[in-house]
Amino acid sequence: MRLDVVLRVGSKLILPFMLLFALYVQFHGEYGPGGGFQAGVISAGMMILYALVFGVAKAKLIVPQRLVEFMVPLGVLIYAGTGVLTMLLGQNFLDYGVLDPSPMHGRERGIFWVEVGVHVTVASTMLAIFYAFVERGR
Amino acid sequence: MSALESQLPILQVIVPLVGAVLVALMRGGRSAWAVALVITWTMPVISILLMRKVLATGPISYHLGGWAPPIGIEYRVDLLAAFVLVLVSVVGAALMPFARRSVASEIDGDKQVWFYTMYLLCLAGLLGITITADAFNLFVFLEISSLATYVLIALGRDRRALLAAYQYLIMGTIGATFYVIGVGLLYLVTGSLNIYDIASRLADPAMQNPRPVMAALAFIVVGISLKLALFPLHVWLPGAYAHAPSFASAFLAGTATKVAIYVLIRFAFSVFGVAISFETLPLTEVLVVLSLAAMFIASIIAVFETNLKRMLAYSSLGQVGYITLGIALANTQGLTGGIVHLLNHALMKTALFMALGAIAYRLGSVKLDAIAGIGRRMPWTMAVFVLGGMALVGVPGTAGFVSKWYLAIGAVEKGWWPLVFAILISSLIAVVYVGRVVEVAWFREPSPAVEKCTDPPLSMLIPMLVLTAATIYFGIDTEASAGMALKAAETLLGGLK
Amino acid sequence: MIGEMSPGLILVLGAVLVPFLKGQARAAWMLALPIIGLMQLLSLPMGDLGQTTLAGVPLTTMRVDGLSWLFGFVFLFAAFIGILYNLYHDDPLQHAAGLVYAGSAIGAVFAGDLVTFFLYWEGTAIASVFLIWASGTERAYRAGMRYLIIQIGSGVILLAGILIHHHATGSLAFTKFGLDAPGAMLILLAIGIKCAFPLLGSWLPDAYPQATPGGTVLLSAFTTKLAIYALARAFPGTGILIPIGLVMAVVPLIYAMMENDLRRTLAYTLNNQLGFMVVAVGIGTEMAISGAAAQAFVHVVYKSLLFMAIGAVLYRTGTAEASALGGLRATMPLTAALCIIGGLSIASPLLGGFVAKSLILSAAMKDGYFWVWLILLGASAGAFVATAIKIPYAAFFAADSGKRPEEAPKPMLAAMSLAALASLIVGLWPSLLYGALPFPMTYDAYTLEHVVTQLQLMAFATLAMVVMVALGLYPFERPGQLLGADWLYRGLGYRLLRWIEAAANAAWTSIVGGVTSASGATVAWARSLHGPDGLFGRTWPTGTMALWTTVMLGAYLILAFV
Amino acid sequence: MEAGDIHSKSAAPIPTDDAPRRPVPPPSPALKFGVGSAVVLLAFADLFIQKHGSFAIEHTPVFYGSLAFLVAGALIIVAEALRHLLSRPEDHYDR
Repeated sequence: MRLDVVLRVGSKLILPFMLLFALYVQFHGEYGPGGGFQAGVISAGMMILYALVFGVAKAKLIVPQRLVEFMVPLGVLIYAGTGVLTMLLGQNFLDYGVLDPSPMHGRERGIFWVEVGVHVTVASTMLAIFYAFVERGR
Repeated sequence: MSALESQLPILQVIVPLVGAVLVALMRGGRSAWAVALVITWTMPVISILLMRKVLATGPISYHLGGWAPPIGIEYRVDLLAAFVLVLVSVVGAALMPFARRSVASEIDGDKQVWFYTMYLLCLAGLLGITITADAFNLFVFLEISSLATYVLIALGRDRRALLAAYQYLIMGTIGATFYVIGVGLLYLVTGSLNIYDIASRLADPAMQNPRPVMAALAFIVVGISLKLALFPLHVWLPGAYAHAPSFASAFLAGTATKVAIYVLIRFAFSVFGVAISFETLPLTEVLVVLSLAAMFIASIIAVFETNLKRMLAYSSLGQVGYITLGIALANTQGLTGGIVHLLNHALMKTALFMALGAIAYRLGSVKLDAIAGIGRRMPWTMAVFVLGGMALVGVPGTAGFVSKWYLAIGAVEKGWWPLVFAILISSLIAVVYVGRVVEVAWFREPSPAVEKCTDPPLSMLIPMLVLTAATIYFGIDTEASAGMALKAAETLLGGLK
Repeated sequence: MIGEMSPGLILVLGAVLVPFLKGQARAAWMLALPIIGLMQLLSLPMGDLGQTTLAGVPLTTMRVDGLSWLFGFVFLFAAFIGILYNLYHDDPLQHAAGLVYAGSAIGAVFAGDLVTFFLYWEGTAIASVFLIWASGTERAYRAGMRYLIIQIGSGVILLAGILIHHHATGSLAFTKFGLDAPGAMLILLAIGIKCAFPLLGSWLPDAYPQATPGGTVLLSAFTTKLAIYALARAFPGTGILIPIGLVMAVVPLIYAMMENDLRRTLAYTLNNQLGFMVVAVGIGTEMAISGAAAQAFVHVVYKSLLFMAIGAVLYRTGTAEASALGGLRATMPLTAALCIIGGLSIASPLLGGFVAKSLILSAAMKDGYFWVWLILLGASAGAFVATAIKIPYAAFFAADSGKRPEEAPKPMLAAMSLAALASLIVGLWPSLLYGALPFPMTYDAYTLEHVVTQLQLMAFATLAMVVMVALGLYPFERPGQLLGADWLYRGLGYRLLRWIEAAANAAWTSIVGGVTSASGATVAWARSLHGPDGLFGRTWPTGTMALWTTVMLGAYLILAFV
Repeated sequence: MEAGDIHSKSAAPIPTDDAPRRPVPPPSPALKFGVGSAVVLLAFADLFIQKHGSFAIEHTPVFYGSLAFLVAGALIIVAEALRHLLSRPEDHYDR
């Protein structure tokens, strides 16, 4: 694997922009095509590309198996926690209107957190699947 | 408090869902078990509170996210739903003390956390199916519970469990797909996903074109029949139950098929209504034939089965036949029999599977030949088995008798005498397969392996005894079970004729 | 005393404690239960008690009237001596089963509605089978399974009859039905099975001899007499019962004389005595019903006594076969004496049977049933030979077997003495019994005419026996199994009815085979379809399952659109 | 057990007939005397008793005794005869 300089350099250039694009899709979700799911896939794609080019061992230094396993439930917890928060504030489950004095901003805020939860779970799940397949041969 | 009270419907689903997440964050089997125990034990509290509220003030409606139906997702608890919620949550909670040792002995240490996570997810799914009034949301919960179930089955050490889980996955997916196709057709015709909204639109005399509706009904009935393992769509079930870990078998036998039956009742009576379900499509005739086939064929298979878990699984198929028979009769008494048998069968079958789990825990095998003489070494466990078996047979004084009594009355009301005899004769087949086990367990000389067995620890024994006691209790005091089922049946039949 | 609780329920609930007690405490507790039950019975007023409702249907769980009181009383007595007798061995399961069995029978007698009756009826079936299984032998297990299937089958038929009756009339009251009532035929059939009607009763000689010695004592007391009670309650005066009863009174006698196993001999004579009661119920006059009740009362007492005596012999020698017994009087004199009293009780003045059976004969005579009277008279002479002479003769006299067993254990002797005493008391003061009958009467059993004719009957029957023994014609006891109901087919025309027998055998084979996994043709067929490798039993490939799903969907769509 | 094999068994010679018998001792003289005198006494008494029965046959002298003798004798003979037809080995049904 000494002749893959192009690959290494190219991917090193692309990786930050992938993450940036993921964040763009994430925050753009309320207005246009996009949202937590797509963003999660893209950010997971970034990690997978890194692992393919630089090896799983290095990838696991950045995102260890343990962290992946932690993030899967964490995302769900963020999602559900938002719902529970609205309940604690006296409204029905996932009724975001209460999260801000202005109901519209409240909804925006609620959807944002829900999307964050989706992002975390989707990204970590994809990564977990990838790790699982890669580990199989060992 | 009242604010919390109004949130009960969503708590019923969200607590196990969040609980599953919390369990997944745990590091060891023991702490995972402890969290799961706390979570599952709040379930009956919530469901019983819901039940009381329904009894006091009528059906409860909860709007998710504050969006009113038919646009938003509605959770709706009526008497039948509350009945099934109590059933699922009580069985789920009663099993937990049993779980710790049983799971620890059958599942590798690092997988136990995932096992409990999946268990709570499955529980959340089943409760969600029961409580939601949104046909698509129901599909989502169906998938949540099904996916969790596949994992629960496959997590055991038994290699055959993988094949069984895989088969179940294929069949379950076909079933869910059929269901969602049916829901899609309904949406096409009515433009709504809320099942009560669909029902009222279907009841509109202006509904001129019933063809897609009939197709929708056919897809949904077949899809759900797969899930509830109605003959001849049952073949995935025995393998899945037999090779799953004991705890999973006990839980699934008590709840999974029951919730599927609930969905069938819900769609047949609440959504399509008696007129479409039973007159335009002759659901009665079809279900009677299939139920009878299940009652006899599955029961006779149970007679020849030598793996006791498989035997109980086949017996479950036969018992499902009784329930669908009650649905097919579509009169108050018959439907009451079907609904009350949901509860009764869940109690007795869970206890029976737990007894087998205890035997597997001590002996490591549930083969008929292996348990010779075990009645003398594990008297309490086998007493549970015998009493549960008697309830399966429908011996008077046990809950099984009450169900069969109502079914028989329902058949008589229709004037279908041969059905009464069919019910009675198939009960006799149950005598044979239960008697076989009793004979081997009590009247044979124990083998050296059996000699070393003793009754399991109290944490495993007490849940069994509690459920068995409930089986006997509901055989004597029928007010809480049959009385409730009767009211539910009257509502179902009276509401949307 | 304890509200309006059925005395039967006291025994059933009391049985729960039995496995937890040991030794003396257990013995005391078990003996106390029937006594508590008796006190409860004495404290209860006559009438309908324990009213409750099940799913809106009123039930009467406790009905005390003349008929149920008498049966309840004698059942409590039988339970007491049965328990006392059973103390010889230490088997909590069997003790508990015996208590539940007796309690269920007592509860059934006091049931005022069909549902309660049915519950207890099934209770007797299920509890009693443990008394058979308690022997622990393979034969006992198989006989018990057959017994259980037939008994549960009877319950199933009863339930079907009850459902039909309830549906047609809306009533669940357990009163006189008559044959025209809806469902009555099924109810009669169910009772007939338990009552060992001809062709329906082969379970009785099949199962009773397989039980433990004490188990047989309990079995002989309750199931069949409960059936007689039910007949007297539901079908008094039903003419068809008279010929049925006559066949029962005659045919089993021949079997009893042929039979080698003494407990089975007793089972046959039990069947014969049931015939008398069935005839009496069929006649149905006040006197006849009273006669049936009195006969049942006395019969419980002396048949228990005989079963206890033979049970003691079995317990001490390990066999109850006439061909292996004889000459035991040398070392078991008390048992021999008590056995003779039991045998004589069937007819002799001063003992129970004398005062009871004459009621039935008088009832038949009073209504002018000449042939019925004559046949019953002949049958009672035959019963005397088969019971009072054959049983003690074969066990304690006859050809000396050389066996010198110990005298029976003390609890057994005590139980037997109690039964003998009861027979004597009834024989000496018949007014005690007559006063308690459903239709109390003053009947003078001790007329010179009655005493002399009855003694004549006994003496001449004995004479016939002596002559036969002297001539070498008495059937020498030999081991062997007698063919049961299928005998009739042979007797009526072997060749003509050969196929009926084959069919009956095939059916029997399939039932027995299903239970004991013998490989009958039917079972093989079922196994080929349902066994682990059969069409239904094996695991189908996933594709086949999916195909079936499609087939089902297609079927639904066709049904919906066609 | 196959359905038909009962026939083949009944056609075969009945094995129980070959079972050894133990000789039954003849009735003792005391028994003979006791039963004999009781019979004579009761038959004699019969002639002096007022009978109340409603059937004419009852009034025949020594009716009860003769009936009992005939029935008991016939019973024993019939039983012995039928035993040859019906007896099977102990485990007949359990095969």
